[in-house]
Amino acid sequence: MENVIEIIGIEKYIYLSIILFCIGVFGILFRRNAIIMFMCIEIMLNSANMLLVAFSTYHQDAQGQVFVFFTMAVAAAEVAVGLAILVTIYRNIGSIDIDKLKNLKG
Amino acid sequence: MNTLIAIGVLAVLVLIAEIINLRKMVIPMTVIGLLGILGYTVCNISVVEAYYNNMFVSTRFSNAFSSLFIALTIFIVALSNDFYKNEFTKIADYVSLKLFLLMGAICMVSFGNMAMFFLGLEILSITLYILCGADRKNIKSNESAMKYFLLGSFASGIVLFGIALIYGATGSFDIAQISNIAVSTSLPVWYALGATMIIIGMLFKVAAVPFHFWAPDVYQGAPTLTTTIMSTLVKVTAIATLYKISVNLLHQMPESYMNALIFITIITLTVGNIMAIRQDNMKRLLAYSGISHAGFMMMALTALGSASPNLFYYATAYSFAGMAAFTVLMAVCKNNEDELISSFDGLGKRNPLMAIVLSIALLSMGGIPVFAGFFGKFFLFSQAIQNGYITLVIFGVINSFISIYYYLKVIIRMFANYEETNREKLAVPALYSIIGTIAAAIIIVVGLFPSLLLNLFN
Amino acid sequence: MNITILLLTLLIGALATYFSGKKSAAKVALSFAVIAFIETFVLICQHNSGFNADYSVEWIANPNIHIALKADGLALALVLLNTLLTPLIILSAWGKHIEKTNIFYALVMFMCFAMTGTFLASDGFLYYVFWELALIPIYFIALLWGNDTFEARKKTVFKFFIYTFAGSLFMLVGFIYLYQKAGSFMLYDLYNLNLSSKEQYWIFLSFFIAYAIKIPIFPFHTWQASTYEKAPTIGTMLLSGIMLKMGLYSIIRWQLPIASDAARELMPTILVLCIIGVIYGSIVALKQVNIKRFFAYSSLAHVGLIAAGAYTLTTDGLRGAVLQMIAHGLVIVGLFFTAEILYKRYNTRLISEMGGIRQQAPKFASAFMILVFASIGLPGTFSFIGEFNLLYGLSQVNLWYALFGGTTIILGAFYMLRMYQKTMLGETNSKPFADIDKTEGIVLGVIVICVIFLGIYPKPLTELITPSLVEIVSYIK
Amino acid sequence: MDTNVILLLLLVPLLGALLNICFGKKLGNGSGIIATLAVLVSFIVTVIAFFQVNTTKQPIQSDLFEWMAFANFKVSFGFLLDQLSLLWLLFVTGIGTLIHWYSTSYMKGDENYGKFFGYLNLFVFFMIVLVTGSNLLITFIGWEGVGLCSYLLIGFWHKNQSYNDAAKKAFIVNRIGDLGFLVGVFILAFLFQSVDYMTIKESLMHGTNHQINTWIGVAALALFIGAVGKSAQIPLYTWLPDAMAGPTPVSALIHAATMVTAGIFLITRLNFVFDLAPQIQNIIAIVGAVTSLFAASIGLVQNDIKKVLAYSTVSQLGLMFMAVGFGAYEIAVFHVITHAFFKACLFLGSGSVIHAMGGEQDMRKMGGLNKFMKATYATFLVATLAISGFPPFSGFFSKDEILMTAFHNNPALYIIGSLASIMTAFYMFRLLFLTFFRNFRGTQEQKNHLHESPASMTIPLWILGILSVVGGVISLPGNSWLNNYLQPIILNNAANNHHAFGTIEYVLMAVAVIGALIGFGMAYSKYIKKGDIPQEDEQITGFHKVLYNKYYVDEIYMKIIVKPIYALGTFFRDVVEVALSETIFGLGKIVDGLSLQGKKAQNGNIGLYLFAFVFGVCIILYYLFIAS
Repeated sequence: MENVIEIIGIEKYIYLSIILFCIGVFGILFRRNAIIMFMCIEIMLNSANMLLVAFSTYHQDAQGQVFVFFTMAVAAAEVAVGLAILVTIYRNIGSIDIDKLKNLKG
Repeated sequence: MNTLIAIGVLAVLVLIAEIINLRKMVIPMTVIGLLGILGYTVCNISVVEAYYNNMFVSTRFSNAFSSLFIALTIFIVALSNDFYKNEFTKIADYVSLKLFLLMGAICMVSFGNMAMFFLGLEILSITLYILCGADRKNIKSNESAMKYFLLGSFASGIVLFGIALIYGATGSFDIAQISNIAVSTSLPVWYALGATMIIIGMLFKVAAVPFHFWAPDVYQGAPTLTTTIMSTLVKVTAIATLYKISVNLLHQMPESYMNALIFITIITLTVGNIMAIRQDNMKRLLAYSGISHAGFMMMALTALGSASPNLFYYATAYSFAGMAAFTVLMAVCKNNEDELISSFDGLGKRNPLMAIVLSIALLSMGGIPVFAGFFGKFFLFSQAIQNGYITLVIFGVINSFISIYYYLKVIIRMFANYEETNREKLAVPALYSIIGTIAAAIIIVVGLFPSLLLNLFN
Repeated sequence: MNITILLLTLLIGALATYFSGKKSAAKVALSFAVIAFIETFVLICQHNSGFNADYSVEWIANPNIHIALKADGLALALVLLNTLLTPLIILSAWGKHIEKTNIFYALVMFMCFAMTGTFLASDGFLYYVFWELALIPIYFIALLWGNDTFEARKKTVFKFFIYTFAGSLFMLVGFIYLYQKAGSFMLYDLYNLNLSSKEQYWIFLSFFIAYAIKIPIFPFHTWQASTYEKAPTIGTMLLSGIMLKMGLYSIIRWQLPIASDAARELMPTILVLCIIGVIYGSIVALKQVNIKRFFAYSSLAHVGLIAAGAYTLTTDGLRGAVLQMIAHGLVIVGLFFTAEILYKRYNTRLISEMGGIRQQAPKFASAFMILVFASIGLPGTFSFIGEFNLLYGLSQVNLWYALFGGTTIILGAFYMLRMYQKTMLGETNSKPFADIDKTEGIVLGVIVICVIFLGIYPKPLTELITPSLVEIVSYIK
Repeated sequence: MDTNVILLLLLVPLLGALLNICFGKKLGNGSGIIATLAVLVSFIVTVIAFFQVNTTKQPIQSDLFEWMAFANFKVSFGFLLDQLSLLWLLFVTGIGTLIHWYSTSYMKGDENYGKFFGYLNLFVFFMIVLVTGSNLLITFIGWEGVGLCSYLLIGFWHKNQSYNDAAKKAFIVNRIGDLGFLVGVFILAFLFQSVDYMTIKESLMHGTNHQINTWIGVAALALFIGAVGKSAQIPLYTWLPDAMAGPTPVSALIHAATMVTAGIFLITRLNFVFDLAPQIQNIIAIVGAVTSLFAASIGLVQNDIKKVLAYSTVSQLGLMFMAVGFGAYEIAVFHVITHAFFKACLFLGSGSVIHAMGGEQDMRKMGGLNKFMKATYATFLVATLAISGFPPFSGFFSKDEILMTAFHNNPALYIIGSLASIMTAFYMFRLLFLTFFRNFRGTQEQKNHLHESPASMTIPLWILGILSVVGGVISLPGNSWLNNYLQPIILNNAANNHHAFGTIEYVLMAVAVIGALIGFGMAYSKYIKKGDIPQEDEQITGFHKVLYNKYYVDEIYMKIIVKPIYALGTFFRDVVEVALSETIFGLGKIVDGLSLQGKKAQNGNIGLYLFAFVFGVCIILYYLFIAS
């Protein structure tokens, strides 16, 4: 594992994570389908996970990896709730396009 | 820690009560349990201790805020009885969710480790997403849940990324260690980036401009009781956490960080107030006023380290005023589809008690002495001036009287002599009256004796 | 006697009035107000015999805030005005049908409490609290019991509240700044502060905004006339008779000794503003058609002169200001009461619809005339003592100020006599006008007697206030 | 004892006033008697005090209590009975008693009979305060108090709004002067740390420096403005002719004999101050002379009997001011006294005529009354002779002395004064002829009603008539009792005794008598011989019209002062007030507009919210990490 970090360099991991994170952000910004937006959020979370794992290795410290498990559990719970909300919305308006949700404004 | 465990146990007991069909017991049991826990926490307020490798650290700050959260939860749980009458079968779910939410909140102010912070944040957020969407068949509730969920998890992602960066820079999740390392060594730019992202995440939670757009929509759409939670408990939690994080992460940062925060504070104050002026929905109005109050509370960030009593005071004043206001809102609008301000017309005649409670709440929020809100503002202004932020205070003052404008508008409507409408008396469940009165009484008592709260920190 | 008893009497009076029910509210309020007046009288006697009634107890440890009351002659004089006028004001609506009487009178009593507190407080913070507290009852009184349609008065009262509230918040900022410097809000700690001239300048301005709006000084007066018009007469009396004195009193008590260098520096500007107010108010008053608006503008002119006197920083000017505050308080309450009496009989406030009353109601006409002449400072009335002191103070600064300020005695006579002629004189009015009844007689009688007695023998009051003023002037220097 | 004298003097009229005002209705005819007695008591007290002071040569002084206290000095509620104030008191209370008595008949039947006497007594009270005050501020109480009474009495018939206008005008114009008075007081108080006459006098006797002298000049000017207001001189004289709206006894008492002489009193009182300001004295003399000519010229053509007398009063006051301006205070005082006698007599006489005519005041409607009203005619004639300056009537002596002084000091003013005297003789005889001679020109109804007034009216007339004749004895040329009497009061007495009584004086006297004869002759030829009747209002043209309309002074004042103030009031009310209001509350509108725009921006679209979120993040990151 040391080798991997040494060979590639921690910066690269960070850049990759940032790129992934940005992909997530842009996805959320430009897609209007709720499922895809959820997935983009997952990408953001996972980019952070990757960063944690990378740093964990870099620092020779297990805490980072433990944290990732927390994150995954939380992400799962979050998505579960999110999907539940989505289902109720679909039941009510028959669509999962978030642009249709414009009742609350002003 | 005992507090947290006890709340967890209480939540499980609530679920068990559901299983053994003791639904009627749920609320009394929870209230009594929480009262006990509150007593315990207040008695042990001076206990400073760390648990589980500094995962959880109880300090005066965290204990004080925890007590406040518990007290607020007691009110909220007590209100649940009437609020969920139509869905009484699910009462245990709602109550236990609130208790979990409380746990999340306590974690957020008591964390010693980033993991705990993140967990607390997520527990709080996820339970809120559920509570927002609790009114499943109402499209507004759905929309509010969806908006909150999307923006909230987006913010969570940012926070998480920030945590990861900080971890990368310092090699630790322990907040004390991070703080020490930040002071002793010079850290790579990721550290600053990470700290910024965490703070942005928390600014989202407190609904600071420009991360505030969700707040009015979500407040409006969510069931009113959930809105109450959001505008009191969650807002206070978020601001306390923001403060705690800032204390630990920001003290070695260059001037520009403070400037940015001050700027955000000012626009939060101003935007919140200006937007509130033209609202005709009471919940939206309170949401926008909540935004500006967040701005006021952010003034505490000008005195990192010494502002905790003042912040706590303001938070208490604000949250009880919010509690009183929402209690009245629930009582008045319980049968209405919308929470239009016009439904308060003539409340002074229809139900004087509620009208007085709401007036006290709003006047306190507006900063009229002798209500607590005034002292809160005073302490924060005082702090800011002491630290030389006079511009900030001037903006605070200008915003104070802008805010009085829309609070008074509501008050006027209540006491207006709308003879032509001449509606019948408004019957209000006794519980609402009691809770509203207690909240109003707290506002006044705390206002007359500010030392009660300030001394908690000595 | 302990000074707190006075405040408690008023507070309890407010509560007792609220709980006394609709029938007896007025009586309860009146009796508490009279008790408060007697207590004030006792306090003044004690003060004269050398008893020091100052009171101080810690309220909040950190920040260092006290419940501190200072009952020196100056404060007691204003408290006396307050507790003398309050029963009269309550009496002025005796027997009138008022909705929710108990709440109404409770608010009146509460306002009296807050104003008394403002006059007595010697801790800046406590003072500010009372200052703001006084605003709330009058807001509700004007809003709920006022004249005209609700929509119309809502706008006006709203304007008034926001405006005055906005002003006073700046004062709060000033106080907080002072606190940071002094570590205390206590009056003398603030007096003894050494502030740089720049600091003083800003402190002075922050206080000035609050006071200029409250008093009001030209051009901050735009709330005044419409609020006076829309408020019920009791509210107008409270506002004009007592509440605006809070601003004037505060100039003397707080602003001048704390920021004396700035006061000296800014004196010409402010004096000019005040004197413009005198002339402007008088000229606008000439063209008013509504009698309450008319009195409002006359009040603007008078208080402009009072403020000018206070800002001369001379003992004579300050003494004149205090005396004239009391005189103006008495007279303007009397005048608004006459407006109310006219309204009660003729159901109008338009001057043009009155006239020809003198022959029908000689007692009323005489009392009204005495008030009119008191208002224009005829020697022998109390207003003259105040006005002379004021103008003499002004003349010590610069004769031109006294000359222009003195135009008030010409213009005042002009608009007042014009008003009196139009409302009271002329061919006997076809509408009958009943002369004043007993309670009206008492109210007008007390005011008239006070105005004349103090005009001939103002010594007790002068001696009461002068030591305090001398002390304040010593801090100004 | 001294205090008691003063209290008695003051309180009896005050008590009378209070009784009459409060219980006038119940007292009925008794109120007239009470009022008359009250003044009579004051008169008796005055006489007693007069003899006491005259023998002891010590003024009676008493400070009742401390009235006002200033940083450097105190003002006591003090009174001073010295030679000057006693002199004034004598004719105030003396003539006052007569006029009260006269009024009991004149006002009979008026619905506010009691109130009338109340006000009249109040006036006497304030007049006593004015002349006996031991300092400027007590004098000012009286000064304004008589103004108040004048207001009340001019507008006594308050149902007539034009009377009320006159009353209001009198008060306001007086107030302009009062401001001058106050400014003078301020300066004197500032210079001497006192407003007490005696103290100021003493400080001045100890010498002054140059700096003070300029300020004293300003003070003197300011006080003179006060006197101008009260004594109806140019430019503040316009109120006095209008003041004739009041009942005729009021005109006699207040607007002829007593109140209007307060200006002379004040200047005489402060002669030691005015002596230090020669320029101001010059101004006073010029103003007096011009006023005297100006008013006399207006008086030439007036047709209202009281208006003629009013302008005559203004003119006579002008002469007195001229004397004062020359520093000849005792001569001015002398003329004040003689003028009080004959002018009161004239007014009361005219009142008697008006009474007989049933309220008619236009001389064109009178004529031939000497047949009906013998007593009135006789006294009127005597008084006319006196005012016109025929020897040996009292007016001759006093007027002649003034003109003589003028001749010695400023010949130009002497000529003006003499012209005014000729005019006086003319219009007074015009008045006399038009009223009492030739045929009656009124309606038949009036003619039937004509009668001599009752004794309570004619006896005062007789008394005043006699006084008009013999009043001159108090200051006969060469051996003046008055000059000696006033010796202690007037500091700089030498100025007036400088001229010996010689040929020039006799020549001047002769000139004066000839002047009076010229006036008489012109009036005689025009109104008796030719039998002219003044034209109707519409037919008047040219300069005559200008005179008849009083040089349009009222109209000019209206145009340049009153109207602009009203216009300004309207402008302030409709424009400035609105603008101020809008400026301050315009801010509120801006905020409101912002709020509306903000509401539109919050459009409910999650995409927008997210975009704003990210945008905010970017800005913050840019500011923190890239910009710095």
